[in-house]
Amino acid sequence: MKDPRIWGLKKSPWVYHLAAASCNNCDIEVLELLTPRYDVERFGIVLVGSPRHADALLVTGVINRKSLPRVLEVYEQTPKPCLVIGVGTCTCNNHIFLNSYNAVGPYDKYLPVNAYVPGCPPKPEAMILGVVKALSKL
Amino acid sequence: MRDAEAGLKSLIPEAEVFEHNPKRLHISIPRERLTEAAKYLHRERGMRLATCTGIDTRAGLEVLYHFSEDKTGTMYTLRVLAPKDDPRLESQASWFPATDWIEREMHELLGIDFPGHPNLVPLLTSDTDWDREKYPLRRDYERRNEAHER
Amino acid sequence: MSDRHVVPIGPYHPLQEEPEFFKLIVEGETVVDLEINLGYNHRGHEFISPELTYDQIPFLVERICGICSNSHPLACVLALEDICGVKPAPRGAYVRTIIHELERIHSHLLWVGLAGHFIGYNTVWMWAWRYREHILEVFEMITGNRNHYAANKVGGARRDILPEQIPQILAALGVAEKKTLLLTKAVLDDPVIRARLERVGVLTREQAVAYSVVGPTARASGVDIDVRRDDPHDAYADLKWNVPVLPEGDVFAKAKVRLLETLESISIIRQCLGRMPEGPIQVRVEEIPAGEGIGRTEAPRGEVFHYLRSDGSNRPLRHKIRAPSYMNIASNVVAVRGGSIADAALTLAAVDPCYCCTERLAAFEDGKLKLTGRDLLRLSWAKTERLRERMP
Amino acid sequence: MTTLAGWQLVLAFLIFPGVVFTSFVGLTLTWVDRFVSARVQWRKGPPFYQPFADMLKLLLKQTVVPAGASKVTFLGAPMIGFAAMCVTAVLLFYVNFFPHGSFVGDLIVLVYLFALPPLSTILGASASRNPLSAVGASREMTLYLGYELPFLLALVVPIIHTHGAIRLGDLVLAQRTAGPFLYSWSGLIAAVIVLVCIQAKLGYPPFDIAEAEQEIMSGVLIEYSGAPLALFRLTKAMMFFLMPCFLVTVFWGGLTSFWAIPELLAVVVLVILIKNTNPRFKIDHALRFFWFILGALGIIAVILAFGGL
Repeated sequence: MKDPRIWGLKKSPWVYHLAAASCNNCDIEVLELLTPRYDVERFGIVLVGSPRHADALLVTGVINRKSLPRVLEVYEQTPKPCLVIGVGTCTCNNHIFLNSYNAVGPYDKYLPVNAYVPGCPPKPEAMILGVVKALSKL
Repeated sequence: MRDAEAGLKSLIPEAEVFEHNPKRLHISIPRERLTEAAKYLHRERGMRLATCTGIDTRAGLEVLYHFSEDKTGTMYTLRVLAPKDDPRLESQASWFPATDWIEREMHELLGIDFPGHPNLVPLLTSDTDWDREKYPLRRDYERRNEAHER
Repeated sequence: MSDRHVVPIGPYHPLQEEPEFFKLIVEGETVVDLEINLGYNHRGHEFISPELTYDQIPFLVERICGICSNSHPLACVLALEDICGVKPAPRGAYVRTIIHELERIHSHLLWVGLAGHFIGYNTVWMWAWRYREHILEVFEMITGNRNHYAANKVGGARRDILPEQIPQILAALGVAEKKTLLLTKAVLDDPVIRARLERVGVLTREQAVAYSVVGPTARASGVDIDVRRDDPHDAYADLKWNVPVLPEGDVFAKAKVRLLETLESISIIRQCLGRMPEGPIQVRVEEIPAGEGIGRTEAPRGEVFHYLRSDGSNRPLRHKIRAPSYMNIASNVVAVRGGSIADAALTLAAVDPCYCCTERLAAFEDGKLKLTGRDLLRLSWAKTERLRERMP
Repeated sequence: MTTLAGWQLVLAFLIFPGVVFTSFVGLTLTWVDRFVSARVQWRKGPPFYQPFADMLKLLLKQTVVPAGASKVTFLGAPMIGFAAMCVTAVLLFYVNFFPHGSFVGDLIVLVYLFALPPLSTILGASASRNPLSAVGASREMTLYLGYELPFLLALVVPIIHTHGAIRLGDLVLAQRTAGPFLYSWSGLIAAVIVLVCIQAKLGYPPFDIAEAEQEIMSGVLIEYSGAPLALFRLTKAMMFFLMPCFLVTVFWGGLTSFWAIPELLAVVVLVILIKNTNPRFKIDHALRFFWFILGALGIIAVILAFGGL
């Protein structure tokens, strides 16, 4: 067993869903992970209600000016070590909103992002793969 | 000659009507007669306001009030022009709640002033870091192309 | 274990949720006023679209809303066709109509699930979303993606519906119809749900007209408007279906209108599949002349409005987009006033804004945070529980 | 009269009935709970080692203490609950295996020990200087006041059955001779009341009013992370094991009888079923439910007990 800390994190990643200026398609797909068809609880993944309990931040959307301070605040509140997993192409490279005056850039400008799940919206299977890959990289 | 169109012409003789196609009518009216025309279309003819469009043109800030007559499915668009140096239009929000948000949006994105609006505060832009003097939907707003920066 | 000190910022704790989208001002149990704080999803579509060519714009406007991601491109394409005065290819028009109605089914099923979640019936949520998967599978088969279908093009549709795909569509429709009927019976006949939704968040007809609300929100308040019937586009002119309109204006009427509409959509798709004309699915459009165009369609939440002004080049001069929730959410101020806090979450969800918007909700009493979004949800469930107690 | 020597006591406290054994069984029961709940919703449910993985991860994660929160109480609160549970475990098992060794009034001591975990939650929540957890703390207090009354009333019944024996040992002995109290009418009603109170003490639906929605420990313990949060969850897991043991000891003939294990599992399954089939109560509604409905039941049980039924 390598570092037990990492084993713990790998086996029970608690996820907090953070949506900043997203079109809600990825958010709906994130919710679909809980429904019987995909059921992420078999990997120990639980959706928690507060960043304090979270190990992984599932972020969606291209951050806009109004939600940027709040996004940074939530990241600061999450106890480290914590993963940041970007769901959807918006989190990878601002996607089609690159030149918008209100989109202030993908997450990796502000937060260390561990995994990107491209796709608009990514299929639920791709999201599960994203979380698993992020965990295996630890 | 539809009766709504006739009624409007009798109310505001100097209105010019341009019929794009049977279901799309554009009526240009002077800025001062806006409230009268809007009240006539909404209250007498019972039309629903779809939305308002603000456009920054060479001739000035043009605002289109799109009214929809649902029974016949025709769109009546009131066209009003506010000169660039005096971007002011009478606010309809006091008597017509549907225009409340759209006037606030035009105020913050295009810089059109709406005297008489109950609370003309920013609707969409950020409360912390946003330059209130710069209006993104105006033609002179400098467009940064991030694609090249990187 | 290293201890780190964190300075909490602001009167309310930002940790639990982002600043409120809906701020309920309450006195004791009743909601006195509502402050709506927009801007968290504003990405400036109208600013970006003049930089794109006419072919790229449908892909941009598709990303406005994740759940009705076919209505915006369709309205935009209709506006372009309005400028050129071009009629789409007959078969293309039918394909567009089918996809448009399929999206209404999956969007309404999604809302029924969320409404169930809001009053404490989580099995309804899991159930509705499980049967929604069939529709998403059909979408994946026809257009290649679960949402954001990129199905519309100026002059017709981008992909054709092949004859061998039709059996699976009909099968999925069969499942959807059976389950929607079950849901309709479950929702309309369940005494607790009725007691819970009736006379809650009432929007009178005058208020609906004053706020110019659209879609099911308006039809549930007795305003008989439906863009597919009033200003028919594509294949709607030669289809027959009835538009459910209810006078009560409460959340129950909105639920009923949406469920009945889903059944209508299923019959529309069956009519379309039955009379699909042969021929190409798109008409070649050489260039867009200078002029103005208005495109309107009936999205699951109401009328989507697109206005385009072109100057003859291949980029628009101005592109105005107005989503249906823009008008409906504004009417929440009147709908939620006077109601109890326990019903607040439900009333605000009744206009069916996207999921993210109903998540950010909190109640304040004289400036102090009283209940978070979660508490309001729990109050709503507890009320259901109480009503079930009193049921015979 | 066997009394445990010094090192035996430490061993008993740390290993057998104490920390290691109880937390192990408690966590396994939590897994049973999550697995059954998942199955009820056609889901596969987590693997068996899930609660242990959660514990390990939380123990090793960083603890964030909000500024301005009184550090000592914030970090001390979870330890109170945890310590109380360890002592309860030792006391409960000791009484069952050596009934003669129990002292007068240990039933009362147990009731107080069971009261400590909710108090530590309230202490922790109010110490974390967050309006949300303060709201949660006040609700937990109301809930505590609610279920304490019927809980005590129900415990009076076995005392009456054994003509005023406060010692747990006597209760166990009496049940060995005269058969469990559960089989008498008053005993049955009292057992049901205690079962519902267990549901409330554990904070499981329909009484998880102090916690937010589906998440465990989110409303009241919103500020906690890392080791303190792990301690809270471990305390709850141990309670999930010890409360049924207490019920079986007092009403169902003690833990040493041949039927103890199946009885325990029956109680646990009952708690899980109640959890999965009920939406939540509103706080004042729950209070009314406890005081009037359960209170009345308690009085009836006491009257029946006096009547010798």
